[in-house]
Amino acid sequence: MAVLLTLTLLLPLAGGIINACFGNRLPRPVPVIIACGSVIASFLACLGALPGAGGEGLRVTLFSWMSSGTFQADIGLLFDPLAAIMTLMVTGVASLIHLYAAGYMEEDPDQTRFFALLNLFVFAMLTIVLADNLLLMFLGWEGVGFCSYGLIGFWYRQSENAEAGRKAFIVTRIGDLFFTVGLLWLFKLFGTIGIEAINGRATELDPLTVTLVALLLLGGACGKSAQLPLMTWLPDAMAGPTPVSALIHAATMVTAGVYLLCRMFPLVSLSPLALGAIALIGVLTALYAATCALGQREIKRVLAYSTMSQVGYMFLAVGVGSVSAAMFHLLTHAFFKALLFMAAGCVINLAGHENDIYLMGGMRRRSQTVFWLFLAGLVCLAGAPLTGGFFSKDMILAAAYAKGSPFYLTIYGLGVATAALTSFYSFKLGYLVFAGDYRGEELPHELPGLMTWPLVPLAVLGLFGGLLNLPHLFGGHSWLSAWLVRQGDVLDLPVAVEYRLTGLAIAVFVLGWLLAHLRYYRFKARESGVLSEFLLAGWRFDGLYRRLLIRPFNGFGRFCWQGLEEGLVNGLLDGMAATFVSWGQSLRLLANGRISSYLQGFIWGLLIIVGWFLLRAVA
Amino acid sequence: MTADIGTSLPLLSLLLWLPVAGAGLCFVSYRSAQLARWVALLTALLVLLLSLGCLLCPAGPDGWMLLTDRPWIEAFGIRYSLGMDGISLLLVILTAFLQLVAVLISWDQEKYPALLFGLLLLLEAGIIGVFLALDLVLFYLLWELMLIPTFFLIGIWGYRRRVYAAVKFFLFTLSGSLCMLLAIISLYLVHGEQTGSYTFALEALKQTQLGFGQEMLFYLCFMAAFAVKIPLFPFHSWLPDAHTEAPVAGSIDLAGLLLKTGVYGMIRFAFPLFPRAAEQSLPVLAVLALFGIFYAAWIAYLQTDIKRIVAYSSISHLGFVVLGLVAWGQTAWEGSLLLMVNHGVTTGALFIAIAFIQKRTGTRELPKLGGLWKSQPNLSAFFLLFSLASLGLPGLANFAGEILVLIGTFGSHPLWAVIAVGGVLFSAVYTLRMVQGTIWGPSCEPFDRQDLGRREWLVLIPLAVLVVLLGCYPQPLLDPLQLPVSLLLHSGGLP
Amino acid sequence: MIATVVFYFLGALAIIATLLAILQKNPVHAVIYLVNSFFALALLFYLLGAPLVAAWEVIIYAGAIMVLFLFIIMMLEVSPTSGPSRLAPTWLQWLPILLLAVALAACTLLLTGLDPASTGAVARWHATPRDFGYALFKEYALAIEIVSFQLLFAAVGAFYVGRPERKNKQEDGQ
Amino acid sequence: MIVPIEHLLVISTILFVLGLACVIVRRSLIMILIGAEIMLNAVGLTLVGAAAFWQRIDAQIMVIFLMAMTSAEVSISLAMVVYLQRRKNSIDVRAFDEMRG
Amino acid sequence: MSPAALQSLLPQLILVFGATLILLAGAWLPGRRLWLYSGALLAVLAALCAALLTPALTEVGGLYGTSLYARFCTVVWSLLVAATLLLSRRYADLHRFGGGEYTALLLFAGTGMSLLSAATSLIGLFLGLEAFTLVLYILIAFNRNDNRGAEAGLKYLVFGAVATGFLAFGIALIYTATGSFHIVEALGGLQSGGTLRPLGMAGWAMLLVAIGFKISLVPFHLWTPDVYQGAPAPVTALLSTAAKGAVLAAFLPLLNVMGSGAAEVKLVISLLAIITMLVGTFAALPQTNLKRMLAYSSIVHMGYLLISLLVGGADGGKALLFYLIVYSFATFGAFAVVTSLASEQHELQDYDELRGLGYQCPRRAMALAAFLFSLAGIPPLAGFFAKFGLFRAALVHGYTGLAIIGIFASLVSVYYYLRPIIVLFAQEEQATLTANCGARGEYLLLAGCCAAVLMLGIYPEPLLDLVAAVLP
Repeated sequence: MAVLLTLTLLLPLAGGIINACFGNRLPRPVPVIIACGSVIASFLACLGALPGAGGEGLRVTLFSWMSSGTFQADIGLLFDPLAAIMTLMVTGVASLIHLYAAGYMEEDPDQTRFFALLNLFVFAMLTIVLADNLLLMFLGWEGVGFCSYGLIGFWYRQSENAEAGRKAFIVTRIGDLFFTVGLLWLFKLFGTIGIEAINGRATELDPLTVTLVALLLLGGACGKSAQLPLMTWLPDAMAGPTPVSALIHAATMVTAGVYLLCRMFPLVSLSPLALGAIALIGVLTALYAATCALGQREIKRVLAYSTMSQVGYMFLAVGVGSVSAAMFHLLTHAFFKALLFMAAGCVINLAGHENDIYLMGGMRRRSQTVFWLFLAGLVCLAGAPLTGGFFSKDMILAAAYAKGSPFYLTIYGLGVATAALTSFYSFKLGYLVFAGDYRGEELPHELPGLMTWPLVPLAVLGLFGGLLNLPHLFGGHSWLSAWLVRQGDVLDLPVAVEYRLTGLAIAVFVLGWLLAHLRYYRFKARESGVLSEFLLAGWRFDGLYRRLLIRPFNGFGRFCWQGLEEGLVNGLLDGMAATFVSWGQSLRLLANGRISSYLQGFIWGLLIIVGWFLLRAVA
Repeated sequence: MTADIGTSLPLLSLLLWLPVAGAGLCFVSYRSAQLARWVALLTALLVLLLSLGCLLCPAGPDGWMLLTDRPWIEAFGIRYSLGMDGISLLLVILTAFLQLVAVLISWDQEKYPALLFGLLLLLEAGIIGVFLALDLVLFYLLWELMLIPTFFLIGIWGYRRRVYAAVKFFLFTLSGSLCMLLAIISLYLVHGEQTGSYTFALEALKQTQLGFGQEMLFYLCFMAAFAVKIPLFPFHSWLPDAHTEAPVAGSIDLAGLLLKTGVYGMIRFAFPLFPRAAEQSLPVLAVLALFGIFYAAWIAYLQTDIKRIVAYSSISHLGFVVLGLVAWGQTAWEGSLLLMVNHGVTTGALFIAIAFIQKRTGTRELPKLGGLWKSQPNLSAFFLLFSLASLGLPGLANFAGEILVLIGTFGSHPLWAVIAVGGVLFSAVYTLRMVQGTIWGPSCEPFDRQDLGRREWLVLIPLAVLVVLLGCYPQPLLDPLQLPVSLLLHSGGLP
Repeated sequence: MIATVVFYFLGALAIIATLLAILQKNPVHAVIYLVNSFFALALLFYLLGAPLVAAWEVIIYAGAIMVLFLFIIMMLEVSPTSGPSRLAPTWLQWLPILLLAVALAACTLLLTGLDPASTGAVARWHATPRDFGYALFKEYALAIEIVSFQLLFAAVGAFYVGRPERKNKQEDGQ
Repeated sequence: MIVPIEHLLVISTILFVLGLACVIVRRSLIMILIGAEIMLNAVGLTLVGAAAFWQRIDAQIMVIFLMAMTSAEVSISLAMVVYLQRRKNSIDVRAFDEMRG
Repeated sequence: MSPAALQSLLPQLILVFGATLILLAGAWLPGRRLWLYSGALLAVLAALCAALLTPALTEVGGLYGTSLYARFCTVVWSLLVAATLLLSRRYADLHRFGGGEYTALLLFAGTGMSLLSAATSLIGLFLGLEAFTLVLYILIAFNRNDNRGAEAGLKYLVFGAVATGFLAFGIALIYTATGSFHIVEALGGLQSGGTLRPLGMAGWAMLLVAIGFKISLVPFHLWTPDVYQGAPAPVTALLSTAAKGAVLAAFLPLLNVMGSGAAEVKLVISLLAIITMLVGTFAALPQTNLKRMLAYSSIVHMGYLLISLLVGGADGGKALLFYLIVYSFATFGAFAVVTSLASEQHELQDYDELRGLGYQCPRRAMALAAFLFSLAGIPPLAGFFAKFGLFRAALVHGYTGLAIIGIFASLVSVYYYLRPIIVLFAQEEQATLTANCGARGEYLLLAGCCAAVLMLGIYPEPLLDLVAAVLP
């Protein structure tokens, strides 16, 4: 069991390293086979290890990473239900995406780099998931950051792509600062960085400390999961290849923040204030992203904002105390959003590498398969009744409602509004892409088989993902909550209330759909206007940050460099040197070559000496 | 002190004198580049093997693995006194390794190769000696011995403004160390007056009773030398010029080794000799270190010469090292020392990669570089790896040291640690800018389209392996540090 | 008493003659004045009980050295019209140096005047040639030797420097 | 008793300083050398006075050495003058300021 | 003169009679090398005599001592003269020096120096000093094809004559005060009531001017660069080492025999030391001529040496002698390099002419660099321990301020020592270099100086012990 678990982690690493070091020397399909094979093998190993995850879970310590003084960090794995379900999802989705990528990247000359990074990403993500201490988790945390950086900028020859990668890395790293400080603080408080130990002893802390630590962790999570106010990197990250968007920026990495909060939930839950903050950030991000998604023109950016929005829901779930709801939504979202991205990749391919939804239309006629797959994803996203997305989102909203306080009711209200918006932009996307006639000029590209059939399992999972945690109302047994030992998350609301809530959810879905249908079924024209520009630019946060942060940063840097460094420090030194030399130059004038003036030096010297002696003698 | 364990094989003296002998051979064989090359390589290799051999020596209860103590200049009370504990050991191994790399990297040097190799070996002797010396004058002598070779390395084989840089380096470091010399002699006099025995031995001088003002004065004089070498803000202004203008071997030595001697001097000499003054100075040091971290990072962010970026990054990283020392705790000190070693490897590797880039493209200016991955994927990959290590990516070299420093610092001074964490972000900012402009983006046309040659692989692979290994499994380096660090921490009388 | 008067007279004479000497434009005139001064000095020496030194002063200084000077002046044909007048300093150039010299002399004299010994009198005293010769050749025999070698090598040097340039450097042997 | 030693010192100091002034101000090499002679003569006077003051012969002996030394010096000096005159065709010291700085 | 006195003066006698013989023989046999070599041999012989022979008398003729200290000085100056003779071989060939005269004059200069540092009487001091000064007038102007040599000779002559006047006047004043020429009595009698007598002050003032000229202290230093620049390089080598060293060595006992009155003089000397160190250092900064730079450097070094004079006693003496010897090795070596680079037309002095020489003549350039680094006091070269010993002595005896100024000066001085090194190595090669390939004797000397500078930098103990043993 332990070996299988270790293999789960190390297989992608091995694949990545082999591809990174030797990929270029191997014949063409071999790197791809290694990459896909290692991830699939990892998935299988995970399946094999799954029985060990129940109950107390499985622990493996590979070796001591570093120990110094009282500080001790091991390379140790913790395979408990939460980790297990996440591992399964990560390896599973990653396997499918790898296969898809094999088709997608078939002609790219640089595919070994791509697959090496992708494998490394899976390894890093699994490290986050399986780490038994915060430092190891941080290793994975930064590792996914780097892989994301490398993959966003994969097509490095356009500077914008590489810029986007850099932006992603740096913005998430701002969040990581909070994580780091949290880690340092936790070590100081507990003398250990073991996740279980910290969670177990969290109650020893006073409320203020807990709140602060939890907020620090929230900061870390915000960065990685693109939540307000660190969300600006995600839309730009769409510059990367589509499988990357599917895997990293939809299914796995962006949910790492949620996973972190779930991981540390025993600690975080001790602070109502922190929970409230999490919920608030979640819902605000959800709403913000949904509005932005309305205004986007590129298909992947729409999906990116929708991802942000959905991750906001997951935060909301954590904030209202329902880990299983968060994980539930995380899973279903992973399935349908991966599906959506990959289907979007197909669409883009079909449209001849055109990204703009206003230049698409009529795609249904180009490929029925893609249409149905995409539609499956869309209805999940929009929260169509009985789809996976419906159940998970509903569970979150219900949990928020159940909290009952005005604050949470407001949040609930915002959540519902977001749901309506979601439904609206989902169908807007669907209509613009698939309905009507083709508006672009590019010729369609061939779709390799590898790019369609891995989508099928995802579509199935997305549509029927609700079964994972089917509520009692629909005859389910809330299996996921039980597995996570979070029975408390299963709400015990009056049936009437539940019906009301479900009804409302269905109503907003239908409302959104209807509006979208009315407006976009027949394409009119590209929207323009202040509002849509505003939304397109993501509420102009980029500009704001540039003005508030980047410009002062540059300005201060320039001051340090040219003002302090060159001007003050070097200027002072060079000035001193110049002064010395100029003294020397003036002393040179004394040595003018004339004997008589040299002799005058004698006399002056003598006069001074005699005068001095005279003074001494008189005194 | 324990008895002279190293009598059977005078390992320490060999470590010190072998490079000197090699240097002499190189100078003598100045007509034959080939001979000088091989002499240098063999000497460097032998020194590395010897230093690794020291690993086998067990450490005594007082932390010393090897000691040598002989009278040298009795007229002044100077002894030839060398000692190796875990700290010295690590740094000596690092020196031997980097110097071997420096020799390899200079293999093709066509301009006066014999002189270059001789100077490299001489420099190695100086640096190793600094890490071993236990007599203050011997220490000072070796400390200054580093000057001349470095001066020539920069001045002869450097780039355009090499003369300016070399002179600036020389004057800066010399002015610091002359202050130290003054303090050394004064301390010796005070000790001699108190005890009647005039000696420069470190252990004896630690017992000197000093008035606080006096102690502070001496301490400041010592710190003048060390602060310049480290370099702490505002004594750093020699470093960017020296690093930028130096040839690659010189840059490796400067960044990888010379800067470390300053920190080593602090922990081996300045702190134990003047514990009370050191204690008083900690906040100031912390402020300087923290300021330096950000200041240098900020400047690095705006540079266009990639070598200059790395140079400023060194200042920033050394700020972390000093911060760890200031935190005054086991973990923090071990972290600092580890970071020193790791930074040596990483930065050395970066400089090498940059040299290779410059060899191919003929420029180090960001605006002229770009898209290197297209024609030089292997080189770019190495460059990327070293850059990532430099920005503190977990699992690579620098992170291990940085996190220990931060953990140690947070334990005693949370605020400092929190501020320092910001430095990690800054390092990402400027490093990624450098990577961005060099290997990504539209490609420039390199003059030499050849990717790595065999010798270049030979140099880069061990560095890359080390960078990963030190990040993933730094424990072998931490173990030997434990005892000496705790001894140093607790001997000073500080909490 | 007479001796005292003579002393002051001779002292004044020496000073005046010297002053005139250094102010002369024509070096020949200067040498003549200087010879005057040396004669006054020689008499002073005699007065102070050093007849032998007085004699040598006349013979060596006034006689040999000054004649040598004259000889060189003649040889180099430093004519009073071209050379010396061009070479003679103006009053303006004299002034600062004279001030300096006066200050220097004043300081030195003030200083020496503070010494308790300076009020001590120079008594009438006479060193016989016998005493002199005894001291010179007995006590200071070694010094005499040194001086003689010095004169030898000075002569060699003077010869080396002063000899005219040879056109044909045959001595460049080996 | 003739005079206090002080007065003798006055005369010799004045002579000495006159010689010095001559050396500094004059530009003719010959006059400079003459100035040096004046200085040495002043010393001679001091020494003879001191000999009389202490009633010892040593100082007088010293004067002899001084004279010998002077004559040696003068011989070399004048040879140099001739040599320089021949090289530069001038005995103006201002002509000899080729090296400076 | 008694046989005992002759025996006691044997080294000086060898030198002076050797000089005379060579002078006479040189007139008959105009062989240049022969006389240079035999002169060198004689000088070595004299040194050997001084080193090995225990003299029969403690004082000869009431003028010169025969203490270990005096003999040690004799050894050093004689060896330096021998080295100068060896060094001059090729140079003398190039410039057609009269071999006999040159050798004889140098040997006589050696005699003068050894007498000077052995003087126990002011007369002896005067005679010794004048003996070699007179000879140096000629030697400086010895190159008869060189206007600069003539100018240098003239300058040294005029200043020398004036300085002689000051020296004699000083001696006369001191004699007036104490009635004795013997150093111990004359200088010992200068104090009354714990302070220096005014007449003593006046005498010392004159002495200081004279000595200040000889060892070129500021403000009596202005002749130095001109003379160094104009003199033939081998002569400059002697001028900057032995000529100065002999004066300093004679100066040391003068201060030591003074009792409490020394304090007044020391105050003035410390003032001179300060301005010498500072002015010399700053004036050297903009120099672009190697010999002029070395001249200023020697001025600065004399400033340092004044500190050791101030310290006085055994400590100061040790520091002084050790420093002096180390300085002599380095300076002599530097001028030896200049000599070996000289061609028939001119010496390579300007930095511009030296550009890139490090690659044409690597050995000599490296040697020059070593000498300059040693002068700068950079370890592991001998100059470091010299300065170390000196500043240590200064600090031990409470001259902290002077030590700090000295350290500051040596810091700044690094800049001007580095300049020629940069020119030699770090700048682009010049297309047309006129450097000579040098002669074997020159290389031998350079190797010797280099070895000394290196060895003394690593293991100065033997010399330190020797110096300590030599001092009374």
